[in-house]
Amino acid sequence: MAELPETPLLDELEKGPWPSFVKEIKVAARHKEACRDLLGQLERSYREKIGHWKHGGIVGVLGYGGGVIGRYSDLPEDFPAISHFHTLRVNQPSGWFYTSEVLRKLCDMWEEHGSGLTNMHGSTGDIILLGTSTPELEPTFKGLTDLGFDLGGSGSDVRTPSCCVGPARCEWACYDTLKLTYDLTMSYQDELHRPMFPYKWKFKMAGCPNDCVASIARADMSIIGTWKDDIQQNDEEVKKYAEAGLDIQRDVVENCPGRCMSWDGEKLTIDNRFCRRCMHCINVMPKALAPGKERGATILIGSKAPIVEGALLSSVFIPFMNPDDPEEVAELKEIVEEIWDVWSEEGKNRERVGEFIQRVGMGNFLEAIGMEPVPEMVAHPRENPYVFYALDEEEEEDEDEDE
Amino acid sequence: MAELPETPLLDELEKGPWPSFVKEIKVAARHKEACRDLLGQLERSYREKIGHWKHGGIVGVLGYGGGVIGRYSDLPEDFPAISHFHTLRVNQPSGWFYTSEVLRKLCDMWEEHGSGLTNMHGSTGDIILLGTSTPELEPTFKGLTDLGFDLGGSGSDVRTPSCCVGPARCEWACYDTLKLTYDLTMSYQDELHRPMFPYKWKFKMAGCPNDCVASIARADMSIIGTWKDDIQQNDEEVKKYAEAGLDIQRDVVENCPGRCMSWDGEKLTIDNRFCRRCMHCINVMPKALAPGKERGATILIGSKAPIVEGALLSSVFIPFMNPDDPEEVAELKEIVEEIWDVWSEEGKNRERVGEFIQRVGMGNFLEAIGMEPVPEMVAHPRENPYVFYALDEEEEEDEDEDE
Amino acid sequence: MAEAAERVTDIGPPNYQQFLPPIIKANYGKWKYHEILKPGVMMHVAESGDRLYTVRAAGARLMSVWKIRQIADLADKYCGGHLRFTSRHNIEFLLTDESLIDPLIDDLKALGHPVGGIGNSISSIVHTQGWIHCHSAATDASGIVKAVMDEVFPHFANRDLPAKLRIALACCLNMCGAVHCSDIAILGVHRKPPRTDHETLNKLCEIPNVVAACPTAAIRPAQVDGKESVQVIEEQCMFCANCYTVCPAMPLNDPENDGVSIWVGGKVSNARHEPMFSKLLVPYIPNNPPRWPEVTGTITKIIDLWARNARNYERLGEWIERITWPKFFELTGIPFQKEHIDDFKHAGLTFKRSTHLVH
Amino acid sequence: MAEAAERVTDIGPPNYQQFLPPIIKANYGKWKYHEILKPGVMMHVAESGDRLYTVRAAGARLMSVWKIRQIADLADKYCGGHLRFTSRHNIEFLLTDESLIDPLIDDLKALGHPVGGIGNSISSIVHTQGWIHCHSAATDASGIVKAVMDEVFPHFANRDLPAKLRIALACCLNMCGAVHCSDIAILGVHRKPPRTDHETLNKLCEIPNVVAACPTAAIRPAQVDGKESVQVIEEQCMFCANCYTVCPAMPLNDPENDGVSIWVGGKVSNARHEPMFSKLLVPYIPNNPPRWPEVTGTITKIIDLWARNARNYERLGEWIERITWPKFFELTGIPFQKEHIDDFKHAGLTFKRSTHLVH
Ligand code: SRM
Ligand code: SRM
Ligand code: SRM
Ligand code: SRM
Ligand code: SF4
Ligand code: SF4
Ligand code: SF4
Ligand code: SF4
Ligand code: SF4
Ligand code: SF4
Ligand code: SF4
Ligand code: SF4
Repeated sequence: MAELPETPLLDELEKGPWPSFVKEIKVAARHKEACRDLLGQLERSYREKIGHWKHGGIVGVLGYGGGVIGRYSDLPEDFPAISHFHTLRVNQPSGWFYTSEVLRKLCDMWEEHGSGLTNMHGSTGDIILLGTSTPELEPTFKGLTDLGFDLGGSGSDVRTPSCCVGPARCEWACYDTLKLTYDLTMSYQDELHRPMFPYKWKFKMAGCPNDCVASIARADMSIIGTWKDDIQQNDEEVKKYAEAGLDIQRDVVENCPGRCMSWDGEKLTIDNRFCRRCMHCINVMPKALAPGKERGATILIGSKAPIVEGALLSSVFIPFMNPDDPEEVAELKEIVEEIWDVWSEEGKNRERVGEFIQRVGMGNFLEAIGMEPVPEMVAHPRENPYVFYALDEEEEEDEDEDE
Repeated sequence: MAELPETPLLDELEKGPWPSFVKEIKVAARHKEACRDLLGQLERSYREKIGHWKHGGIVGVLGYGGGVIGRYSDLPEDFPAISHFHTLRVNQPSGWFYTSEVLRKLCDMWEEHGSGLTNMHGSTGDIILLGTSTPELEPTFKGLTDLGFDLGGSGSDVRTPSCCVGPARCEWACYDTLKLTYDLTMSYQDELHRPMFPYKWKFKMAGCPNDCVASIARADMSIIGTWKDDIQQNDEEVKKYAEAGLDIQRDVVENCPGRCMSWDGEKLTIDNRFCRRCMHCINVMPKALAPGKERGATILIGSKAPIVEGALLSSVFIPFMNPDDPEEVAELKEIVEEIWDVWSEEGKNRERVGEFIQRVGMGNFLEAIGMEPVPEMVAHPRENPYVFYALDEEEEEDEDEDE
Repeated sequence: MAEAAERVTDIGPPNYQQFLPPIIKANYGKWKYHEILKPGVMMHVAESGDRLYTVRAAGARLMSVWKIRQIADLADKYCGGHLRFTSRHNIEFLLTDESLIDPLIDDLKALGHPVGGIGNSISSIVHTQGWIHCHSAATDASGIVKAVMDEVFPHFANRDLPAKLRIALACCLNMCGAVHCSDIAILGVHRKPPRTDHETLNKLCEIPNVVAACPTAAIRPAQVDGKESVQVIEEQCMFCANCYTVCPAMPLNDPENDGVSIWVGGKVSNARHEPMFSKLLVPYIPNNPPRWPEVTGTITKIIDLWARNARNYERLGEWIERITWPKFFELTGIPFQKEHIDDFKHAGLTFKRSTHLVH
Repeated sequence: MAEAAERVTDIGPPNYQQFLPPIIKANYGKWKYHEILKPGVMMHVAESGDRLYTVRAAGARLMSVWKIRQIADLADKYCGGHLRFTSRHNIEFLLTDESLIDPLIDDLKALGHPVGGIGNSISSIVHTQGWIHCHSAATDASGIVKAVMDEVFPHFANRDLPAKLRIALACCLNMCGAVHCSDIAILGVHRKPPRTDHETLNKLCEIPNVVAACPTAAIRPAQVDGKESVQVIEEQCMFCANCYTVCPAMPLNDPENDGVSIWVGGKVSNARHEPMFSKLLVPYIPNNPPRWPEVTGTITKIIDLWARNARNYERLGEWIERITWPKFFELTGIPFQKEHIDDFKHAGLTFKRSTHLVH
């Protein structure tokens, strides 16, 4: 195989304790022409301080509208092996669990059909197969399905759902995040593979309010575990923490956002009526405290990155439901599908659901999907007096008068 | 004099412990035809659940553009004595201090020229002389100036400044609110009497962050006393409060927004570096704690009621200055006049300065009036990445390149 | 024009200094601390050791000159003719002789001006003109104020609350009472779009100004019956009445649909919590003069709940923030409706963007 | 079409259950508590008494299949072939035999994948494609990430911080790294308006879509040299690149003016404080590959300040909120500029609307 290109700038990034992506590309470059050209083009970007990829381009696999990101070098003469260099987004298994066996098979398949470079994982959660040519797309897809894998989302469709490790390894999981993720993914295969919405739709499942999958910041629907009853408390263990040097007053009590704890040096008292399920005290004393027994999740809606109307965080949509109960999940799906209908009907092109709700108003949105407003949806009621008093109310009054 | 009209509904409001405005009108109605008609029309409003005044009407005194609110009954046939019923806004003395002597003279004057009804005071702070006819406006004005009084503002002008009682009776006053109020009022007589702005401009002066004149909620410029150095602390008196039963930990320390206090049962420690000058601890223990000695004020800008763009609170404009220093006041006036120039030039009709700043951007506003941005102006820096990078910066770079 | 030359103008208000009592002149800026001696009475102690006693009496705000003269008489009798009014329209007598406090209180009571409002109590209600003087009013001002103050009077006359409680009233969305930052605000509201008088509109008003006045762009220029006028897209109107303010031909007043809304949880002081806007609690209560019992009932219910449950120094809004709004709605039993959810400019920022919920 | 019928589609991902290690299957949903044993190593104890040891190794994210095979080998050697990746792209080995922890750590180190990132430490940087694969990038991703992680590595390898610290990077305003809620965010920015290619625009793009894409309405349809195209009002452009996303004929990339901005104080978890957006700290640092020293320098400075001054469990944003932003600017010595003051939609709400200042 040919020599690697000279990369004095990139070589600097082989130094230091953190794993080096340059080393990874170099290893691959020993086997793959494309990776050699990638290295060359990247060095050029480092020298010129500018990227060298052309804008998009629609490529894909038969019958799918998403899952492949088309990419072309803007220096195809200099770097012909990456004149196309498309990535495939492959739907990861819930919780990113693998066996060495399945990983090796994936590797073999990708060495055969693509660059041999991956992202484990992309920031939505997919396995990213980084770079192949247009003719290799279908064979890669075939290779994937042979291994039991399928593509993830891209474009205006359901994006690959992802979740925290949840009950698989975490004592705080308030519902089965892996199961719900798998269930939603399987239920919405069509919506995942065939863009049909005004814009993308992301689901992210976190088992408790620590939100280890950052769902509240980057999911159109964020499903975050929580509980209804009292925190489970083991006073003996609390004492042990105190004896071991934890300053319970300063580090726990004074950090409680509900201001509902007190500590007299002997006994920790939680006024659970005002506990906000923030997790802090539990995080600090995992042996002494645990979420209650009546567990479930809060469903939130609408977060996204800033383009176009500014970033949004998800906000409370259903204060409490139990995702481990199949009936409640069925109801949730009905609501989701109702939202998709309304949003697809009335949403503007490239308008995420969070932006859509703000444009039409939460009250109107709820009416359109047939749900009732509850105070949990707001941080506080409106501060401005610009109320669109509901007309039907007045009609009722008028009717009363007519009678 | 004629009988009082029948007012069965209003009569209900003569009952109960709180002073009754109906009684006041009835007393006046024994002397004044207009008050009798006012009583009659008000009873009618109570019966019909609707006001009976026509929309505005421009009346005033010679050479003044404000200070009189024109008002006409929409039932002039039924209530001829209030077919005109204009009010005069009379500029109160700073701090609403009076002698019985001056009040009696005002009363005599107003009994002669008007309804004999007043508001002590209007919600901007003026003495409101409630109701007279058009021909009586000039004589009333003459009566007022003979007593050393003058009209207050109305329309798009400087409105009557007002202030808390400040150093006259309050140990917490961090500057002389009465003096500054008088000074500004006298300096801006022309702006007060002759509307020349896009909209109204209100000044309100509070001696400390307790803001007893609600300046932060309803003044285009809010001048609120504060201090720079450490809280003055008397440990003996702190102990006495504790001994007298005050729960210093719960009621003081845990309410400190700077989280900068601690109490070990004996000694209160304040980490003044992080004190936010909120006043709470001082309010609770006035004998033990007091604002520091290096006193002055924070200047805030832009509050207003909700019409049209939503209500605003004033926000920090000058973090600290000393209004007791004539030179600093002179500088402040220069800045105020600069603001008026820019706002008068660029402001839209009926756009308060707070709305104006939001429309053009705080950064641009500061540039226009020649002030530097400081971090105290914001609760936090921007959260969105939509930065209008300054072009001159880039030009500088370009220049560098040219050299 | 000779007359105009003689005319005295722009003299400004009288200098306040001439009205200050001697004890204040002597101790101006030199006060050391204060103590509340009993309801409505406080003592300020100066560095000099001087003691100033303030007796605060309920203000009527709407007062006749005949009443003012009686008050002036009391000032002469008890404190050398010196008095002041407060920023909430109460009357303060400034005494140096402690023994005169009780006689003054008795005289004030006899005059119908009971004392109170100092410390952790309810002070009088900042308010506006209502049907007494304004064309814009969706409700009366003085009448509701009187009805509410009669009802909550014990909390004025005593210091039995966790913190101060400030009530304000404005009779329309112009909010002259600056009710937007009050513990409890009563706000007059319209609920029907303007009735445009196409006959006179073009004569009375500048059409472009009228169009520009509408925050929701509900007003469009239109020809009606051959006259230049405007048209209101009714679904887009949220009844702010700004069009009426700039144009008399667009009144919104409507006896059946006007009424009041109730707002809670605002504050102005910087003590502990930063200043806060009031938030919508009850979207609409019909006008029910002369005593608006539904309004007074709602307000006393809120105050009772707060007084029973809040911690020391916790203003109404601070208490609600601690226990959370859902809990507060649950405690009050007031139904949460579509109207409570903001849908104006910053709506999204008022949504609950966390899982900090009480269940 | 026969071929299409054979084709397997819509099978979804493999069911995760087949990949779970036996100890997890046995104790699924029955974990009792966990303990951090040392940097990068934690133990989860199940109700059954079973103990699961997790060793977390630094993820490269961009990995070749040759590396993945080596990692698979380690999984075979130490934990029955079971492993997982984390939501921040680290690699977790799931052991049942405590004695194998140290040998695994040694092997990982030798492979160039040191362990750490558990507890109050810095974990790896969530990031995006940069010059490796995206057309939109204003900076590289992997390169800065590598440079920063090398620099802050001791805080990955140890648990020496007051709380967790999360860094994220996105190479353009699309923010694929969801950097908007990170303790520290590195964001690629453009600073020049799009250069419109009037020749091709009308062929490549729908003009109404392009016009609609601009949040500040800076784009207008225009005829240029006889071609249908668009015109950008440059003063109104704030370089968001949304026009470029919808239209390839409007690139913004510019080697001299692209660079990165630094944002601080965001968080995602609900622990203590509600989730927060990150806020602008440094508006612009020029791209300085290969190691972006100004970026790493600024970040280590912030981390040092925070580590020295924050209280236990106080995330960066919580600490800044307590000491206030002016104090934070003072401590960092970073100049406060016009750019820091919000002037987008909700700007007014970010102004300091109280006198809660430290002087
Ligand atoms: C690959 C990935 C970055 C990475 O390196 O990990 C990525 C890459 C791109 N994103 Fe993204 N986004 C990726 C996760 C995200 C996330 C994070 C997440 O999903 O949790 C976000 C923020 C959350 C959100 O959805 O708001 C994100 C917000 C965007 C946006 C802005 C969307 C918005 O509504 O504000 C765009 C612009 C667009 O959609 O046109 C975008 C567009 C793009 C495009 C397709 C560029 C474009 O304009 O067409 C990028 C293709 C790069 C390439 O050449 O491969 N990407 N993008 C991530 C997907 C990997 C995966 O499937 O696992
Ligand atoms: C008399 C008074 C109410 C009272 O009973 O105390 C009052 C009465 C009126 N106000 Fe006011 N405002 C009064 C204090 C206020 C305040 C409070 C303050 O100044 O502290 C505010 C809120 C603060 C503010 O300025 O934002 C206030 C905000 C308004 C507004 C809304 C302005 C805005 O920018 O949002 C209007 C509408 C307008 O200006 O067109 C308005 C308009 C009016 C008009 C002139 C009605 C109109 O639309 O033309 C009212 C005349 C009533 C009458 O017939 O007498 N009034 N007005 C107050 C003045 C008395 C005085 O001089 O002492
Ligand atoms: C007389 C007056 C100033 C004036 O120039 O007229 C005044 C006078 C005092 N105020 Fe005030 N405040 C006065 C209106 C206000 C206002 C404005 C308002 O109500 O519209 C506020 C802001 C209210 C708000 O936040 O919504 C106000 C917030 C305070 C506070 C902060 C209370 C809090 O915890 O939020 C204090 C401190 C305290 O009470 O401990 C205070 C304290 C005081 C002290 C103790 C100051 C002193 O040392 O003399 C005075 C007697 C207190 C009392 O009434 O309990 N004053 N005070 C005003 C009396 C109005 C009335 O008749 O009731
Ligand atoms: C493995 C992982 C979940 C997964 O499915 O992959 C995970 C696992 C755990 N998290 Fe997490 N968190 C993981 C990403 C997150 C994220 C998401 C992110 O970083 O993008 C967050 C939100 C971060 C934020 O707020 O910006 C997150 C916020 C937390 C918190 C809250 C920390 C706080 O005080 O704000 C805790 C509680 C704690 O650490 O005491 C927690 C606690 C935990 C515990 C102790 C839960 C348990 O009992 O097993 C786990 C080990 C903690 C550790 O790493 O210190 N985890 N954790 C993720 C590891 C990522 C990594 O490689 O570093
Ligand atoms: S989100 Fe909660 S349940 Fe999920 S891994 Fe994190 S701490 Fe555990
Ligand atoms: S979970 Fe949070 S809110 Fe609830 S008691 Fe613990 S610290 Fe307080
Ligand atoms: S604002 Fe401050 S100085 Fe003025 S009266 Fe109130 S407490 Fe005293
Ligand atoms: S004034 Fe306020 S912030 Fe300062 S120490 Fe006292 S309570 Fe804390
Ligand atoms: S609030 Fe409205 S109705 Fe009341 S006085 Fe002010 S402008 Fe008139
Ligand atoms: S009342 Fe307000 S919203 Fe309705 S038309 Fe008039 S200005 Fe527009
Ligand atoms: S952040 Fe921007 S440049 Fe980076 S991968 Fe996403 S779209 Fe591309
Ligand atoms: S970069 Fe953004 S602001 Fe500038 S023209 Fe394009 S879309 Fe408009």
